[in-house]
Amino acid sequence: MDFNHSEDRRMLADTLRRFLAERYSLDTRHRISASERGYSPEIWGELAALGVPAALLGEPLGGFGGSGFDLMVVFEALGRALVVEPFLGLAMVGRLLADGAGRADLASGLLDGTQIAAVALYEPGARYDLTNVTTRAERSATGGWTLSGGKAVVPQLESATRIVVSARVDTGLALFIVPRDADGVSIKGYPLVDGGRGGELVLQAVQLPADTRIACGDDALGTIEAAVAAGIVALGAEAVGILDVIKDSTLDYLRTRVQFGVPIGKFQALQHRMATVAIEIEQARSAVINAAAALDDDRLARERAVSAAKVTLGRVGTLVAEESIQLHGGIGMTWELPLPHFAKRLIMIGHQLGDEDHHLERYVRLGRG
Amino acid sequence: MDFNHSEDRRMLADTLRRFLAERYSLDTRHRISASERGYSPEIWGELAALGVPAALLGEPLGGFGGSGFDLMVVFEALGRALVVEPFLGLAMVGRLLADGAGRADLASGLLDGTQIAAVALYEPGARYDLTNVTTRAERSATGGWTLSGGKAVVPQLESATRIVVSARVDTGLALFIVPRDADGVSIKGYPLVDGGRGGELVLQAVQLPADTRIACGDDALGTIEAAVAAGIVALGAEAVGILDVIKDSTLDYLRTRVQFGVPIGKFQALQHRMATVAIEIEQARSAVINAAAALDDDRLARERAVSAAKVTLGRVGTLVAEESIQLHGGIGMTWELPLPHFAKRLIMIGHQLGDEDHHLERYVRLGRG
Amino acid sequence: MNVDFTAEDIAFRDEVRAFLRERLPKALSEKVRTGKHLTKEDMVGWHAILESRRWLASHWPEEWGGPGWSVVQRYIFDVEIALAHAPRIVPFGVNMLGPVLLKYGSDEQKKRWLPRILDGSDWWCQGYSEPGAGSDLANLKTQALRDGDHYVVNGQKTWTTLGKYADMIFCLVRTDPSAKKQKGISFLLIDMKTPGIEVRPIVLLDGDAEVSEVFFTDVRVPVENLVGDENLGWTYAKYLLTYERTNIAGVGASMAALDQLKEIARSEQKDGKPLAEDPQFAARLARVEIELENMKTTSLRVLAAAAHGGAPGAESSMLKIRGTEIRQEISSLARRALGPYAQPFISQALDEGFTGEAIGADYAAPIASQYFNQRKLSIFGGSNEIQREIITKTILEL
Amino acid sequence: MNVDFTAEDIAFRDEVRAFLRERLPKALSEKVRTGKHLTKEDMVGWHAILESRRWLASHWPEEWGGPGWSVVQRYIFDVEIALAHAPRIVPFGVNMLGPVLLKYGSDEQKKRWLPRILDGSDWWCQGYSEPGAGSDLANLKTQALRDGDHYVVNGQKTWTTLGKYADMIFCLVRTDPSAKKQKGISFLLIDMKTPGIEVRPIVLLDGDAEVSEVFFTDVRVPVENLVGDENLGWTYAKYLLTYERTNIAGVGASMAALDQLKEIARSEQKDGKPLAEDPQFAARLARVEIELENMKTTSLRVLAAAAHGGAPGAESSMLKIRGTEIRQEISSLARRALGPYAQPFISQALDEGFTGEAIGADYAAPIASQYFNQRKLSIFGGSNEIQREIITKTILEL
Repeated sequence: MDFNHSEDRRMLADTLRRFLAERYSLDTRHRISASERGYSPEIWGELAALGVPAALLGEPLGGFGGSGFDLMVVFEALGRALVVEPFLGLAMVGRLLADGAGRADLASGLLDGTQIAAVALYEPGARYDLTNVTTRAERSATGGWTLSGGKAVVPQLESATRIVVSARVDTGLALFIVPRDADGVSIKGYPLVDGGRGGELVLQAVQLPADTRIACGDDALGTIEAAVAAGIVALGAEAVGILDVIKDSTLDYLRTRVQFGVPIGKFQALQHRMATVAIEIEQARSAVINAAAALDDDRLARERAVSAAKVTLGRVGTLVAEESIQLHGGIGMTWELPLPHFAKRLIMIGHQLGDEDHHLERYVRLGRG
Repeated sequence: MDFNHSEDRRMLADTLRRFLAERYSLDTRHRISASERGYSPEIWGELAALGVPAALLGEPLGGFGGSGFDLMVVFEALGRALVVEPFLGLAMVGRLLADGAGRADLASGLLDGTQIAAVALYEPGARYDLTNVTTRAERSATGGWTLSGGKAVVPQLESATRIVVSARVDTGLALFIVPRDADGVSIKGYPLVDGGRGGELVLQAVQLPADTRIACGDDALGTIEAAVAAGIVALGAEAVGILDVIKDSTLDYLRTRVQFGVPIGKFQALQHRMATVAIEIEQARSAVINAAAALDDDRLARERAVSAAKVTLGRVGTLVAEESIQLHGGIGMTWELPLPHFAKRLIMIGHQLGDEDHHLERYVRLGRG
Repeated sequence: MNVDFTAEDIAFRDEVRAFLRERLPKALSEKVRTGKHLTKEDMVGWHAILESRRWLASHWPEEWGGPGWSVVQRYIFDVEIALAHAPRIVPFGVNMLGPVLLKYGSDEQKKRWLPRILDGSDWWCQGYSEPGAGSDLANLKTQALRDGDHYVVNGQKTWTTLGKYADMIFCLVRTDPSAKKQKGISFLLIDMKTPGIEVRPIVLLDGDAEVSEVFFTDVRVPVENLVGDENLGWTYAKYLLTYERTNIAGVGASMAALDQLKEIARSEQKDGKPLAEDPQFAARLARVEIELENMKTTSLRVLAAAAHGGAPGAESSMLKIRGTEIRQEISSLARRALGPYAQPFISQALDEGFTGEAIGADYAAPIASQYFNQRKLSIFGGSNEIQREIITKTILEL
Repeated sequence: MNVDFTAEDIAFRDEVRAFLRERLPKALSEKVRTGKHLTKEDMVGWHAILESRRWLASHWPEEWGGPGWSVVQRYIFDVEIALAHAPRIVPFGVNMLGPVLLKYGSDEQKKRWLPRILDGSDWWCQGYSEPGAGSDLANLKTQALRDGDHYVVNGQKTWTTLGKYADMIFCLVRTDPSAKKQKGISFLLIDMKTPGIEVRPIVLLDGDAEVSEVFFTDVRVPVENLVGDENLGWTYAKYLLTYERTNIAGVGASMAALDQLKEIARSEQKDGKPLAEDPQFAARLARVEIELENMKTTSLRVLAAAAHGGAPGAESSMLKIRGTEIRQEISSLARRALGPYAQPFISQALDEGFTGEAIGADYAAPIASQYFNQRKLSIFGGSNEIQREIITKTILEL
């Protein structure tokens, strides 16, 4: 047992954190967030050159990482800088393609950043249910597939060049890779409250070649679960990075803001609440470590660990976001301060890949299964 | 709208509080609690002479009270003195007999304290479900009834001379008055963790005359609900009395206990927690007022109000019991101090007539109904 | 004890409802219901409608234009206008300055300013907080030094809600720089058009700018604009705050928000059933509903007890804390209810005349930003921590 | 990073399990499992069994009789003995005094006292708290004045757990009455048979008397029983407390309690189904299980980080707070799970040899009283409020 990251991972994390500290100030982030594309192709390219995609993808796909702890170091750093670049799809697509044995070709361009992947699994009205899929894929006359349907709130959809989509086939679920520029693909993009961008995907009789189907049947659901698990580890690590920044900046504020003649951090009622915040953050970190460690375990252990992590992050994220704003007072509500942007992202992570309630229920169900 | 009790009720409350302050010290209470009968016939008689039973029973039964606010003033005073005398049965039986039109004879002896009523509605394994009744009543050859079955954790069962029992008949539920000394009635009494006494009731082919059945069918369930509602108002008011005592004694302790050179009540972290305690107690008081006010409303309004009160008291009772012990530190754990006895009773009220979870679920169901 | 409304109360409630049915513009209540931004005209117009019935200043005595209502009637009125999705009455003139002038203002001041609040001539804003005086309000630094018939005001106020619309500002200023803290503070009325005043918007975390900073540079204010005695302004300030707190508690607002939350929970689907039937969500919703039911009675108890004295005292701190907790919990549940669709946020969608397509359900657009915006409830009007300090000293006597 | 147990760890765990299967008396584990009161003989006997394998003092270095385990092995051991319902190791000698003597004791003291802890010759108890020195431990008043080769001790200690069984007590005493607070305190070992010592039981809210007051009247203690330097006892006291806190956190105890809670939840019926399937109860149970899963990793992280230094520092305060919260939540859920049957309490039913009939399910008897008894967890070993103070100063640096 060893709670230190390997040296390779520590080096990657250091490099990434240095790069982001230099190049990805909050002002830069706001500018990128407000831009039409919602990400910076320049920064994206540079991060690819630093090897970040390679760290998120496993060897079969040409990367050198992709394990839970690889995701953890990368996304913790991304969280600390509140990065809006389209990494989540990359973290998940690693697992989606990994099971499509021998389909490394589909990963081409992901490593050097020339291709960007989005993952579109949830549908309007389906909430967080991955099996509630009405998008249909029918065999076309040419032996390919015709996809019709729609997907809801797909993160970073507009930036994607390839979209992994779940669809219903006669034998159950299947997964397809849909090129952004295929006929019949339309995207309605919009800003998200946390500064990222998302979109609704509409597929109208989109014609795809046969080999775009990367999984089907029970396999497809298994692959989807594995990808969501990887996504939760990524989001969880991002949340941990954010939690640490929030804690530090709130402590700074408590040390410097003077009211009633003393720094407000001298007020015991606030101290004791910050102690709770600190404890909760350590518990959240442990939850993410558990999930990262379980990412390559058998399904039940993995799914219980990721659901436990999402439950923990949901509860802790809300607590810490709300407490940090409250402890800052009015200034904590202003756009000017970094804090509320971190808080907004933290809350919104709770709405991605299943919320606290969804995963609590799921954790209970898995325990019975 | 008027949030003051009527003058009659205020006078009764004053009389009762003065009597209990003089005659029902905590030492006396401990002595009575440890006695074999679990109540004091002497005190009981004197309280009857003061008119307490009359305040708990309505005019059809020869009393002059029985409304929600009558129960409220009496049980608040009983709570403040942590009284273990068998009043709960009296508060409930008022509603059970009230519907048995013209059966005031069954209430004889209750007013002067010569008869004591217990109410036995819950069964082993049925938890808080009033309809999960396996006790059976069969018509006997003589036109009377034969009762067989058992009832669980009946409060103050040993002191009772008459026991109201729910039983299943061919047409549904029915209610019977069972004399304590009838053949086939056996009682296994025991101490409760809060200092009261309770017992398991076993009925083995108990023969009862026809007129001991006081309600049946839908009426019986309605009567049971009304009686439980009255019981919840009584327990709720008792809890409010206890909450006030706990708050006052905890504040006293905070003002007098010196650590680090100052009264610990000067520590802000404790102050802010006590502010929460104070707010919660006011909310609990409001919940009981709402329930008392709704006691003679239509069923839905009444049941929603009493379930809301029980949910509130469950949550607030646990919080205040735990916080008050914690704020007292070690001394709050000692038998010698009054506080923990109040705290124990408060927690155990949560286990009577349906707990917080039971009533929360019920409140949701009633909202849909 | 009798907690039921009397027949007269019920009749009054029906009267209020009939008035709202007739006079509250549908387009306006629709804007409120759907969480759209209100314009100044929306708010001023609504004040005028209320004043046409003499119902704007529900807390004022009849001789100054109030309706002469009982505590219970005022409560009913507040609840009904909230449930009807009427705009919130802008509190600064009517509910904050009004009571102060009525109690501490000179006859001349009352005659001059009160009618202008009622007829909409003056939009008031509040000049209390400063960058260095938030929770520690008495630490304020804005100075007003006497110069002949004027005070010369220098300094900065902040968190001034809707300051951008204001004609007048009531300010706490330091008139005796040598006196300590609460002493040496005065309560001054300042015309926003006076030279030397600058208003700068503060952008909040949801991108909105409902609050402002107000800067004062050698602003000359006639001495007749001093309310009460010089250096005794702290007393008036505290009196005003009890009104503000009671107002923020917002039982009516919570009732309206709870109605909306229930509608959302019935409409959102989870596993093929309405979210309202999900045991976890239903339990959480029931808990906040129960708390609100309790809160209604607690509010009425506090208001009834204070009916003789006028304004509630420290108990208003209890109402403020629990009232804002309830409102925040409701907005948090609404956010959770939306699931993935809590994320999209097109801020223009909340403006009048937006013609774009809604993302997700039609009620979704403002929910997440309202959740974030309502974090302010536990901060302003004296943070909930400050309310706990008041409870500690005044009610707990620790 | 690698959070899995290694093959060696797994082998070690199996070894511990095999040992427990063989050597832990069934009657004893049954008593623990069913919440019965343990006798002194039960505890002493269990110590002897562990010591027969040299497993009693798992934190001690090998040269003094410890097994030489890694942090992970000690963790595994603690968890396994809890899961097997072995009696808790009485901590005062082995886990509290032991580390202090090992770090600060003289060679002579180590040689004299450590073996007697291991072989059971001395049952130790703790003399820290006083009536006026609870949270404010440094306010202690018990005096030890030098008189030739002896200290003469006068004063009173309280909350001395299992003091009634003790042969020896380690005490914090004031050796320099003129020094302030933490200064002037010394760490003294006192034979309980010395004339002038009186032990009086304190009855707790559940009727039990596991703690005592200890009175000292002119008690003469040889100077060689002073640990470390005179007036520097506070340093040793704090060192001991980090061990005590880590011990109280009790991950293993919570795991065992959670297992029992799940069993109860499967056995209790609600609406014709096991309580474990009730959505509200299942959610609450899942939440505490998740917290415990997180806590396991947090504990291991803290222990691993401290492995070089020996004892964990301020992080042990985090473990103590969250660990006790988890244990209390489990005991609270167990109480709730029983429904009406949480009420009966026949205290004799927890004693050995009770032959009466059980009320309700066979596991019900101790549950409610355990719930009340476990309120102590957040009070003793430094109240959770004191732990927050430590976190504030040491970790948050506020």
